[in-house]
Amino acid sequence: MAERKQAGEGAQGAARPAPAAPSRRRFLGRMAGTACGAALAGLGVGLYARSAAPLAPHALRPPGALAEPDFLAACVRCGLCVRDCPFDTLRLAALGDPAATPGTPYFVAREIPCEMCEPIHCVEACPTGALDPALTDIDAACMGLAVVLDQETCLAFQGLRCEVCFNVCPVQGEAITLAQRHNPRTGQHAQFVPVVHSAACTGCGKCEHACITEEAAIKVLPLALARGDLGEHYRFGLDEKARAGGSLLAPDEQHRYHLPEGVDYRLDAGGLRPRGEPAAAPYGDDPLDTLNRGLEGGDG
Amino acid sequence: MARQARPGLRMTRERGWWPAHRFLLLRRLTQASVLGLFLLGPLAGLWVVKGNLASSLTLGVLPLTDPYLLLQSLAAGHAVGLTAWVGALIVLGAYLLLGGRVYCAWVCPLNVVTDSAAWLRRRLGITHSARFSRATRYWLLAATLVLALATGSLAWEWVNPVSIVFRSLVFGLGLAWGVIVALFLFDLLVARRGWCSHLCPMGAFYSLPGHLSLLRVNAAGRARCDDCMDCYAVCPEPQVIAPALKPRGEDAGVVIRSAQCTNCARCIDVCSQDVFAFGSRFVATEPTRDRHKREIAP
Amino acid sequence: MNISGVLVTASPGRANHLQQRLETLTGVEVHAQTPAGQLVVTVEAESDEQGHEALGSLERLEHVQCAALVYHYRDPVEEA
Amino acid sequence: MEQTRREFIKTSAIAATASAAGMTLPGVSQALAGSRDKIRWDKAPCRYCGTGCSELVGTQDGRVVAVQGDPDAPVNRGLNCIKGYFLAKILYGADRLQQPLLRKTNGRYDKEGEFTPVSWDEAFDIMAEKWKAALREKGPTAVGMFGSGQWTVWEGYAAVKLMKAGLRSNNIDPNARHCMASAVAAFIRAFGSDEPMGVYDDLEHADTFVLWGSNMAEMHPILWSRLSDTRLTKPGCEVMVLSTYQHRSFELADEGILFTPQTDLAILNYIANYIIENEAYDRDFIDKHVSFHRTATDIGYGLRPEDPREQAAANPGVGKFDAISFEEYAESVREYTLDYVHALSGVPKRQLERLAQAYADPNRKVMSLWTMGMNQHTRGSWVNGLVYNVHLLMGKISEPGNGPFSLTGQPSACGTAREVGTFAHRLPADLVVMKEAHRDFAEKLWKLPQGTLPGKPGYHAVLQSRMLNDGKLNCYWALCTNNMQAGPNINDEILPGWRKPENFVVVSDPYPTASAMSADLVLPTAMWVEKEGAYGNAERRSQFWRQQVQPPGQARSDLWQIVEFSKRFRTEEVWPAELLDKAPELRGKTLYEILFTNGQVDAFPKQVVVDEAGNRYDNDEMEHFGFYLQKGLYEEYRRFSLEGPKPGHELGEFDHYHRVRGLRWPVIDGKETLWRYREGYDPHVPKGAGVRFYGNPDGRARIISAPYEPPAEVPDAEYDLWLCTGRVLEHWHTGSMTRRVPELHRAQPNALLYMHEADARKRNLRRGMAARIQTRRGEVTATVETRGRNKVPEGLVFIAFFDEGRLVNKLTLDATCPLSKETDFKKCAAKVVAA
Repeated sequence: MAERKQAGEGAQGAARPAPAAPSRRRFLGRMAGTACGAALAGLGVGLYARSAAPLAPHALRPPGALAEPDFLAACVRCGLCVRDCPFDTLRLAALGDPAATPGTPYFVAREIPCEMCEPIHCVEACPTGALDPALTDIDAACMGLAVVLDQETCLAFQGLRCEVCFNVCPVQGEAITLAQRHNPRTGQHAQFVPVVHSAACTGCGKCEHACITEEAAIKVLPLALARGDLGEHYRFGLDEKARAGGSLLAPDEQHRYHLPEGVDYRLDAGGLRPRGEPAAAPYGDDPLDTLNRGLEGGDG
Repeated sequence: MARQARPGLRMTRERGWWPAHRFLLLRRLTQASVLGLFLLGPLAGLWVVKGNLASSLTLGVLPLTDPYLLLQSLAAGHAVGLTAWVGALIVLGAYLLLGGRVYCAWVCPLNVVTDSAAWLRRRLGITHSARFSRATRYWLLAATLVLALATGSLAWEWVNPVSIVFRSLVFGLGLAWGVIVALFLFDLLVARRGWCSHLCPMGAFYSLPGHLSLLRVNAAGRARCDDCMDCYAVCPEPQVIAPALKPRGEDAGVVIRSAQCTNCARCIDVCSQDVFAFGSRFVATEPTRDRHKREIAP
Repeated sequence: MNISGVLVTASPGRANHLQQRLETLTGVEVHAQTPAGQLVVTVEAESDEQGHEALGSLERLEHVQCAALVYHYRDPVEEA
Repeated sequence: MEQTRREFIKTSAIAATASAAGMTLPGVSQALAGSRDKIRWDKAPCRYCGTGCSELVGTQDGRVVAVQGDPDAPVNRGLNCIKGYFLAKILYGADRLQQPLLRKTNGRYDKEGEFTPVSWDEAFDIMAEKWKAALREKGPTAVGMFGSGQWTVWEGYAAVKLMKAGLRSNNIDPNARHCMASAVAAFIRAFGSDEPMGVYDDLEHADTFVLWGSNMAEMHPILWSRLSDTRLTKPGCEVMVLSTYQHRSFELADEGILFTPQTDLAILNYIANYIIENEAYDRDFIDKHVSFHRTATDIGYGLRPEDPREQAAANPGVGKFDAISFEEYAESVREYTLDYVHALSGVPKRQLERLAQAYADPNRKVMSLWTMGMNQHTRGSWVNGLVYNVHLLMGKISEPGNGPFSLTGQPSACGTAREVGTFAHRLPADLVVMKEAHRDFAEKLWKLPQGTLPGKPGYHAVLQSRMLNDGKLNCYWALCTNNMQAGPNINDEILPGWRKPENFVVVSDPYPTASAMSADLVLPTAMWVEKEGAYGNAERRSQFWRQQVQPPGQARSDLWQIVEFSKRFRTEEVWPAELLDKAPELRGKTLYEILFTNGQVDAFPKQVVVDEAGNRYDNDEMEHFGFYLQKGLYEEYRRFSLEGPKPGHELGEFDHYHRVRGLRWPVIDGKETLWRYREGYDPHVPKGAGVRFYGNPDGRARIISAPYEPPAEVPDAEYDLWLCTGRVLEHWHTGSMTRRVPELHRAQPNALLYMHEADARKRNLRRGMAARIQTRRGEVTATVETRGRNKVPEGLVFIAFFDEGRLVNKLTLDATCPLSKETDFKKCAAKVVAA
């Protein structure tokens, strides 16, 4: 304590050879001025940081990155994740880079997507936990969410056989599936339309990188931008049933109906139909039944 | 005035160029080596050190983290990971040993910029200087931490020229050259030693362990001082010299104890009377240069 | 299929008259008339000979100064 | 159709006439496709697979600037796969070959020299010199040609004429040998006539689709979307996919069936046995239309005769079959019980039964589809036949929705390789060189003396490599194909022969392929719409196109090269005196004169090529040779189908094809044939017969019994994995075109080693790591993929062969089906170690 005081006095004495010690009021005034200046500077910096904060939509954080506000609290901009990325996917935002906060790591899927290493080198390299060390299974990563943004140029939506996004997806069949639909324009071809499932999509960006159209029709967007929210007041009944593995309520008692002769009505098998004819499959499980039915016996 | 413009001239004339610039060169060498070590990886593929001064990993085992950043991150509300804690403690320990602001003089890349500005200022005879309190940096330090607390992010790191410049040198310059030029011009035209000695919250932070640090410069040879003032002219924090060199009481310690001393050792370089020397906080060693002995004992 | 595009130049001032006359012929259609009195005409015929004949009869019509065959298409094989 | 065509032409007439009068009529010029943006649109079949999609090619300022799926094409109705989407770009790869390149040192040809630009004259000079020397020293068997299922019809035809009639060598074989030969052999053995009886319309009519090894989802993308659409929209439709690993087609499968490699033979025999035991077969159909046979067994693996496996075989290469009774046939499949086949194939019994039921149900229409999984098989001819057996037992053939359908991999494997007969043993229209009557017919048609055509089959693809290697084949010309990447066992059998000092190898290609790199002379080739052409797809549809643009630099079409090269030979240089004695008037003439200006090929004078809209097109060959070469070749070739001894291949008139999106042969009275051998659909079937397999003299199709026999090489303790090779959607075959499309390259840059995760772990490998795949013949390095589109079972690895950076065929064994001579690229033993 004493030393510090000595130093402080020395400072005034040596740096500004003032003829006499300043008055207490002048000193206090200067201190207040300095403090206010510092506060103002801080405010300016804070406002700048806030206005420049949003991550550009095309910039994706490395796997395991905390939610953006938390990430900006945690990332010390050391670049260790960038250094440990074996595929040069990650880069550190330079000053003036509009993609991300200066010094923070990001990648652009269209240029170099995340190769989803196992173990996850970038996460292991992060000293601060800005990339959550709890993420050890890369499939659980959530760097963003792929979205087929432009269905009018996506070849698959036009019935062309592309499906490159599906083919390159490392979580194929889970993150991207192909919905097969009838193509009414040709009348005889199916469309294989990519559907992204947010629960499985890691946002690695391979799909966007590989998309063969001039400007990618499928893009990986930051989660906050890409994901909708259903709201707490509604659930999708079919999903809930599938998740529960069965109806949430007890199944109905057997329904019975007034029906004319020769007509069947079965709710679970196509509704109204002539009695005796199977609904979709023209034969039962036992091949011999079919075989013994004889020729042309299959038509109802 | 002409003499003040070229401090150390006498030392150079009497002893030669090398003794008059010994520590300066060593410092530049250290600064360059630190940067060089970080660049060895990206440029030559030799990964001795990865990362940057914010946080780094040496030889794959030694983590180092900037404790000031750690503090900001904590203030921003992030429970910092263990590696960073370990790294920060190691760094803190090192600076406790070597002097807190050794960072400023021996590591920080901006030191070269502000030193150059100060040199040019002397050569051009620019005397006008805006006046800040040297305490401003502590207010700014406080402000950066409040800022982190308030915004929940490392807001200061958006603009912190020190980290921006070093990171940019390692990872790609971007617009960081603008920061360098701005600081240079600020120090040259606006305020003498304006950034490093008045404003930089990072320097302010590192001065804190400096209160306790072991390695210190002393003025053990103060009896020989001939008041040439060269040491004051080169010193970035000249206020730290007087208490050791020209104490009010004759029994006052010869050790420069101020935490703001950066251990840059320019005073040792320029003093032809061998007043200054490195020593510990507790023991002031007598300057031991042979030549000096020869001179004072003819 | 045998389709010809013919540019028919009518005698001065006779274009309208000629157009009416042409439109009565089978297989002949007038699609446009230029300010200079030229008529854009197509001739559809069933065979080469028929087409040739139609073209010849166009040329012989009154008020026709010139009938130039500009476009001619014919299916090389007559499909069954 | 006729009305809209008439209107279109009328609109063209009005537009042309109006523009001659210096006026534009509103609504008229716009009505013509493309006139809006000054792009000329014309049709052309896709350059890639055997599906035969039609594209509209947009040309502007002499450059193909755009393509679009042809909305009026019956096959694809305006759709494309991504390869087709990028068709325009394959013409404009930066490294197109633009001038002949000869290996030279100090200005002279040197086998070890550097490739040096030379003129066409110099190129043909050295070729002719080498060819003549070889012919002089060793006779016609010392020269050979390796052709292509990507040749245009007339290129194949001109090549056959030059080789078989001109140089009198049957050593011409197409790359389709690697692709379709087993299907050909089996079609001929069973029906006496090549190519499927059905058409793509079967895809809309079938109830059950069974994919035997085929991955249509990736390899026949547009057909797969048709099949899928039927599956989606037709009640009760089901899809069963059989393969040795799980691939994209399994996504649609109601039953995805994995079986142990080679056991498809047993599974098919089980189905036959099931049908017989349940008496589900169509007795009436069998009685009227089928005969039963048993093929010779233990036939070896088409390896070199000294190979121990050949030595051990009882009947190596024997394809003979003897007539048996239905009862004997039933007996021959009796051992293929559910239990036995389940144990052998590893297929769950439930799946085997469901599969058999689908075939045995008389009320389900079944379409069987296959490509390389069955064709590239050491028992390929057998296993193809076993599919026919099942269809024939049930009478499920030659009618809408019912039939075995072999798909093709190349755009004209059918149209050129098979129909023109560019094989070592074939002549056009199903004729073969072994039959004197066939040779006589061809000689007469070609106005050549009797005895011109050699009667002994030449070297087939694999044998060509071996003969080059053995120094018996010395001059070799490979056109429009890339055997140094696509052929089997590159290290041991292909490369050494090509680089043998006494051999001279010429490669014609648009791009510097692996083959070009290994050649001595490289000739730059005009590709696709840089020439007038015709392709025949898998449903017998022949499609024509006009030349749209000029080839770059000095590139010339293969047709030009073949015909021009024929000018270098005089009859007395290549024909023996006794042959010339029979036709002394041919003495002193060049092969060009006797083959191509024979009064038939040059029958059509130079003319303007113009479309219905009045657009004009180049025809470089017509310009150069002074007559309509393509038309002349085609019309001469067509006579084989009209006048030849094997009816049923009738083709339409040349000009007709330019006015339609293809015609499916037999084309009789200008009408196409949909289902062959079926009364009402096929005019060759007499009234009242119902069905007649008129390719065989007795009008019956042959059911040929063939047993399960093990493959040539099976995994053992050291080489402990099955290696299967194949293709991917994004690239076509060796990737010489598609890898030059940056977008496709980015989508699928390298061939990945698909591996089961457990197999990878056992070898300390992870996804993304480099691994070395080794067989007894070589080694390649590839990145391990344990996820993604192909899910292989433990014990099997899959790698695609498109990647020139990984010559996967260094690994494969050159074992072939001993009958079809088609290589088995689908199974050999390999091991994988970390790289």
